[in-house]
Amino acid sequence: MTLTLNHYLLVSGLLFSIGFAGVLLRRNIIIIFMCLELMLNAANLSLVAFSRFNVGADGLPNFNAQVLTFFIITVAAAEVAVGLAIIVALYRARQTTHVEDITTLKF
Amino acid sequence: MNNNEIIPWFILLNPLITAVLILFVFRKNHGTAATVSTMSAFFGLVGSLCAFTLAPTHTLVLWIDIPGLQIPIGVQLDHLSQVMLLVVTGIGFLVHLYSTVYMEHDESKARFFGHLSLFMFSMLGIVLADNFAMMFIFWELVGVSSYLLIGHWFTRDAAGKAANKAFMMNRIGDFGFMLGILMLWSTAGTVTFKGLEAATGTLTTNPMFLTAAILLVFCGAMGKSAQFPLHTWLPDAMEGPTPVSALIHAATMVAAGVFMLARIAFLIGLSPAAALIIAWIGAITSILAALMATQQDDIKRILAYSTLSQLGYMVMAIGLAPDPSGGPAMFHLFTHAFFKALLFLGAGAVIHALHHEQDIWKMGGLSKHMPKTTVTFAIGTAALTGFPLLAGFWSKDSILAAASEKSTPLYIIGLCVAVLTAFYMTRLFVVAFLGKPRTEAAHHGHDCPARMTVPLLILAVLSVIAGFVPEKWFFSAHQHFHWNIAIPATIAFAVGTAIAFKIYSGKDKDPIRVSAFRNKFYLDEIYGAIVAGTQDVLAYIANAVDSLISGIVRLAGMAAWGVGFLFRLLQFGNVQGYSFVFGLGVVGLIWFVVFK
Amino acid sequence: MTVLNFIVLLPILNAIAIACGAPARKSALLSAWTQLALTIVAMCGYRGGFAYGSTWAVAPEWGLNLTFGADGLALVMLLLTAIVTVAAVWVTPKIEKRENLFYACVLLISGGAAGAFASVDMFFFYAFHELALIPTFLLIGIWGQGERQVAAWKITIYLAVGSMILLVGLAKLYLAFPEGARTFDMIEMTKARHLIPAAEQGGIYIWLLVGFGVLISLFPFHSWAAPAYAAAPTPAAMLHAGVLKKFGLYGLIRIAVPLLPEGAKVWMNLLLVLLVANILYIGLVTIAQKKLDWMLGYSSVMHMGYIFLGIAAGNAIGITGASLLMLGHGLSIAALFAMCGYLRQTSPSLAFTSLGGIAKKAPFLGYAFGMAAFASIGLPGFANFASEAMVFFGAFKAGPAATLDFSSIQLATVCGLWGVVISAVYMLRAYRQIFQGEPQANVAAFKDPSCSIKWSVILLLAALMVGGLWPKSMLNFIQPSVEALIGK
Amino acid sequence: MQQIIPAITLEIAVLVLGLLMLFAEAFSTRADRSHMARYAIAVLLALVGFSFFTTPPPANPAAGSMWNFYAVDATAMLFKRIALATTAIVLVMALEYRSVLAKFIPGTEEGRGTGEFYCLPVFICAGLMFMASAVDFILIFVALELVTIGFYVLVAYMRKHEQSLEAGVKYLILGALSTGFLVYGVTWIFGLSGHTHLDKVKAALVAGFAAGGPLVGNEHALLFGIMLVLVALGFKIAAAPFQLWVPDVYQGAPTPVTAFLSVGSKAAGFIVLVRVLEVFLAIPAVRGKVVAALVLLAILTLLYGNLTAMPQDNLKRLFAYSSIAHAGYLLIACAALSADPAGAKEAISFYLAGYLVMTLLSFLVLITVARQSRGDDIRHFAGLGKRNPFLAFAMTVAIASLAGIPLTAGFLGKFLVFKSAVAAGQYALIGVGILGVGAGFYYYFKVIAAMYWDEPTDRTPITVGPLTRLFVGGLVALVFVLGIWPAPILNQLSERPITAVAHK
Repeated sequence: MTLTLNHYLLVSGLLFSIGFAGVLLRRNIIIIFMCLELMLNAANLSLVAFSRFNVGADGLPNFNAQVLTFFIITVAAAEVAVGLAIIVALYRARQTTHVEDITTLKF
Repeated sequence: MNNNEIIPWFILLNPLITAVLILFVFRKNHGTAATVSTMSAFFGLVGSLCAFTLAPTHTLVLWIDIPGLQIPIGVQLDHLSQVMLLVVTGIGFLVHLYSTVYMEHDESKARFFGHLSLFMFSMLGIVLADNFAMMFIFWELVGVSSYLLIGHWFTRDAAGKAANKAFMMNRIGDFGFMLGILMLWSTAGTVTFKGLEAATGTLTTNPMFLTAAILLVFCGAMGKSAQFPLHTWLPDAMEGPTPVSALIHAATMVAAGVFMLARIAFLIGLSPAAALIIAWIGAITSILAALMATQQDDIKRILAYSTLSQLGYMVMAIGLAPDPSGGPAMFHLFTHAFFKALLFLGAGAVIHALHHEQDIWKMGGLSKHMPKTTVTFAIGTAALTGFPLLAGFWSKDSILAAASEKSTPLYIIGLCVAVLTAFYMTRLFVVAFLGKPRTEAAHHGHDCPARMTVPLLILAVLSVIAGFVPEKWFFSAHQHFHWNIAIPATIAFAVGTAIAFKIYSGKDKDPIRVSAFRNKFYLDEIYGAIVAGTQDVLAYIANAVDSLISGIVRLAGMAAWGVGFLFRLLQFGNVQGYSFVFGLGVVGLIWFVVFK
Repeated sequence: MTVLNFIVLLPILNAIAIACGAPARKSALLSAWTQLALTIVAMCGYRGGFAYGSTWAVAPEWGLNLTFGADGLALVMLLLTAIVTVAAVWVTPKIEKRENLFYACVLLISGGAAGAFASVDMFFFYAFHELALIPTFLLIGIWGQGERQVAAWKITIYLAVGSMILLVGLAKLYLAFPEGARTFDMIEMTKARHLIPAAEQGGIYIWLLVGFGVLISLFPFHSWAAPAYAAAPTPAAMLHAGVLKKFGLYGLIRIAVPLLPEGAKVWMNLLLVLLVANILYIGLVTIAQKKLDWMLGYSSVMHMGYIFLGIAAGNAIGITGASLLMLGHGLSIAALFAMCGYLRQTSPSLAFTSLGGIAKKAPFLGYAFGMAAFASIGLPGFANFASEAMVFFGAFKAGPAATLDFSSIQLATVCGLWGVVISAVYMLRAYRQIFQGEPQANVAAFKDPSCSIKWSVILLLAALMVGGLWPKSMLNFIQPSVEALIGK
Repeated sequence: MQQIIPAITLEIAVLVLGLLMLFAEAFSTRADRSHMARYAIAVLLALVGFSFFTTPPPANPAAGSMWNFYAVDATAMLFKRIALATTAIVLVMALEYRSVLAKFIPGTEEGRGTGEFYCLPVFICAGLMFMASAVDFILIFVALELVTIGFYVLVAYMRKHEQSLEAGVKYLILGALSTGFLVYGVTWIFGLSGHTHLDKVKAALVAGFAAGGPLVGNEHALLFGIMLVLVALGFKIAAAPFQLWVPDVYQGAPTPVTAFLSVGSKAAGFIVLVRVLEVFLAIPAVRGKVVAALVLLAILTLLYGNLTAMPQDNLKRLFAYSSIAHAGYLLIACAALSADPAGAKEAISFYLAGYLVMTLLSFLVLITVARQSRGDDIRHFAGLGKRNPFLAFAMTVAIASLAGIPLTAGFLGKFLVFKSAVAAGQYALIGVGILGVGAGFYYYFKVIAAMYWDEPTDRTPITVGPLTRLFVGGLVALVFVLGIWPAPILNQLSERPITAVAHK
């Protein structure tokens, strides 16, 4: 069967919710961080799907979306670099990456 | 403003200037204060004597002048006010003269004379007023000066309470008075008496309204002239010095109510229903007061109740025969002022001589040592009780004549009051002056110095001749002497005097004890209960409700703080918790927007 | 720079100078007296209409510019502010801790009030009044007595919320004008008042009524007033009860009466019920008070009822009466609080039971408090009586003549008249318990107040008597401007 | 005034400044990096001056040129100046804060590792300026990320201070989460409209949802996309359901960063929100629902921000909740955007300008006092009236402005917000707003009460450096000037050079 736009959107939706569930449930900060990247990639998938399926007047797919996908990927990379640096610094200071331990700031 | 228009202004403002001078300049030196005040009273008397001869004048200054409301301060010198001027300034001067001796050793004499002049100013203001608003202004000023004078010896609690009570009763009366003025003004469009006279057409369109307005205005008179419901303050006002009682609570202030009713007699004439009610209230007051007077022991209280009773007479007269030039009421007011002032001053002389002893059962046999006072007091009593050919006889006779024409029950009440008056006055005279002295102080009572007895003599003479004033002073229509009234009145006088003479001559204590009369029909206690019941209870409830309202306000503040405290718990520190709430927020928002 | 700018800027600049270290009491007194002198000069030079105008364009496209200008009514209010400021500064006893901050706050309150009365622009009219919020908070919080901090919190937050409600009302009024005619200038608004659609006036009026009502302690919003005045130091209580409360009433007369006549009709009955509650209910609460400062606080809340009655009447007599009563009440309540402050120095609790027989020891105080008490209950010879009479005449005239079934406003007038009796009850009872009778033990050392307090009270009472004996002096100023406000 | 420099040069100049500071950090020999900060402040303030001479954008930009994702209009220029001024003041705070910072940075001599602390804000400033004039989703996303990632580092800068690291991680995770939602939302909007340029998106969607248009069926899809974008921006401006990170991050981060976060990122968030809302509110089919969502957000933010601030006794945390509350007031104006666009936009920009001045003033005083009384609770402010009357007066002015007392910038902002809310007829919002102001007076005046009512615990007077004193004085004057004379901001908004003051 030919893959329509809805299939891609379904997959990206699933990916997004899996990523979000990961952020909510997992204990380790690094795993949470990975799930966040997962959500970003879900957005990439749906972007590419949209640009592929609404073909412009001249028969070529609309390239704006794909430009945005590249930006998303680069930004995600930058975010990971900075994020991991912070997590490492936290580990060095507190010897833990578990989310329950870092709750000194409250109320 | 030619010279004979200046005189009434001079009469009005002269006591004010003296009062200001005394209260602010001569606060310390008492001697000069007394003389200045007495001189100003004398000039007032001279002024009103000249004013008596003048033609009626009416000059005014606009006090408040805004479109829709013109309140003038005017001086209306017509027949009615000329007579009243004579009474007020005459007795005023005599009382001033009298109190220079009576208040000799009072440490705040200057303050006394200052307040006395203030009273003269306010009283003259009422007499000369040409409109309701100005009359209301001086009405309140008279109330305040009586408050100040009653409370002269303010260190005594009784004086303070009596002064408060007097002022409150007047204030309740003024409430009705102001409401009446408002009703009349809103219909007639003007406050001046002349304007009201011109506007009688519009006033009579709604008779019910007119009756209500007149009765409300009468309410003011009730407060001031101590009529039935609002009369309990007058006996307590005896706490003040005796000259004050003589001037204010016998001759002038209490008569202001009657004078005001005379001033608006043309209105009362328009509504017979109101006139009848006024007459009945006067009658009730006089009979009640007369009954109460029979059982009092304090000399000043007996005279106070007798004043109450005579005032009831005058109000009854106004109700029965509202005559623009005064009628029987003003005639009786004129004569009553003289002999009641005489009686009070006489009583003052007795009290002064017996070093502030006021209970008649502790006096007795004063006639031996105080001949002049006794003679003058006798003349005064005779005039009051209606001894033939004396002042009281003529004026009471004219009232009873008016009563007999209009309504026989009032006539019968009038006769009973005449009997009772004769009874209690003779009782007083017999117990205090005749018989043998009961106490040591009564033994060496002596006549007072000249400046006290001279006023007594003058007043005695006046009490005799006051009855023979020309008719046109008080009556617009011709009055013929009616025998069918004079005879029953004299019989009543004779009966009352005889009974009292027989019962009280030679007794050491009061043979008749009627507790109802003695403690004034328990009216004071009833009023106290009413005030305590309504006002204090309501005040307590109001205060509780008010603290409830401020409680609610504080509660609102605390509730906000509490909610804040709960919201604060949302920040429990765990990042995953935050992202959970974040997710919840997203899902909630989308559900709210997309699906609802 | 007209004289009006000096009157407004003088206290504010002096406050800043004092805060920066100028000699506190002397410069405060100097500034107060100059302010009074300038106001009198302004009043003498006044020839009608809006005088001493000066404009400084702030935001032309919103129609917002800082314009000062005063008509007769404003000048009378400025006179009230000046007199009460002089009395307040003069009456202050020796302040030990942080005297500069104290006088700076007092002058700021006075400057705020003067600015509000002198400004013609609705925005700055509102802004200047709020200037007094922080100084009051500090004055009550630092130098007050009794449970002062609770009172400071209550008054600040209550007035803040009230002002916000008022702000929304003013915004609604500003937006009610069609697009082109939108301006903050009150004179232009009064000229263009026919542009406001009648249907919207009711909606705007209720916001203004509630907003101003909170500032004036109208019935349901009055619970901040008495505790604040009882806890405030004497000058703060004098200025707040005497002057700042009149801002709300002045605002109603200046804005609500001319611009929203239909709105006033819609909410007439509500206003009447509230003001009757203000007179009778608060009157009864005043009777139940046991301490002098609380009683005076509640009595000032009660007297607002009469001024509201005058405004509710809506005709020239009523409103002129209300404006004169603002002056009269301001002066009398200031005098009463001044003496109450002096009494507080000997017996801090000021309870009636602990005082007694003071007139024997301090004859001047006895006489002065007596006069002020009688003035406040409406004795002729003082400004209060003349104005209360006009309020009653105006309010009664607002109803139908010659019928016994009174309209609602006439019934309110009857309750107002009964309020006069209630006010006599509590005032005389207090006067008797404090001043008459035998001097009690703790009053033995009592003596007459010092010269400064004596003369400031005399100043207040003299002003009251001028207003009372010769009301035309004030009415020549008030009447034309009220006529201009109401006249079509 | 003739315009000589194109608008984009401002951003380029800021980036160059940042790079120069990085080189200086790498190669300079002197340990104490504070001279870098002083130059940066000078350059930034100079740039604010230059910004008045920028040329307007060309009438018809070439097809592929920069102009189809970078726009310059009056509000954008105003926000660029706001960003520059904020960064300059934050650097002043950083200088004031450097002794505290040095304690928590591993490094041998004093000030060795603090170089980046001065140059990162400059880069974030460039990001903010790009956000101010971004009209394409791509530039919005990239600029947003530049700012957010810059803040990740700054928040977690004090590596030896546990709370700073914890705040950094929290901000990191939640920031990344919100970016995820933003991008996912953008994809749906792109899916429906086929464009990422805001104007083209608006044209496409309006045409699509007009009667009989191709997209009429799927309003839900559009709403889904819009809501996701609103969520991300809600996070950025600290709106109610998404603001739980604010108190912890604000308290944990170093105080200059907290100030920068509370002003810079909120201002940029709102300017983007306004631009995005102009697009979404233009579509009649969805307008009602979007406004309803904004009203809901505003009510929740006002209630949460104002009420939770009441029981606070740590001043930094109190300012965090107060910044949430101010986001609530701004959201009131956003809710009124559809009914009264001109008035609401003016209210938002004016409110943010005022918010900048008063918040930075309060933080500047907070830093100076907290450093010398070793703690930032309200009780550390006790008796400040005696210890340093100048700072106490400055803080009172800031508090008055935050609470909304007239003749201050804060009040004028609140007045405009309420005016536009009245014009839009949002009476529920106004009610909650008034409740918020009432609560606001309570928790703001707690500070004044502490400063003047209570006696100071230790009597040592607080010293203030010359630079800080100058800026505190300047900001106090600015608070009053903006409160009384709003012309300078208004004229910038309506593209008129500052008119001479008309003096009758």
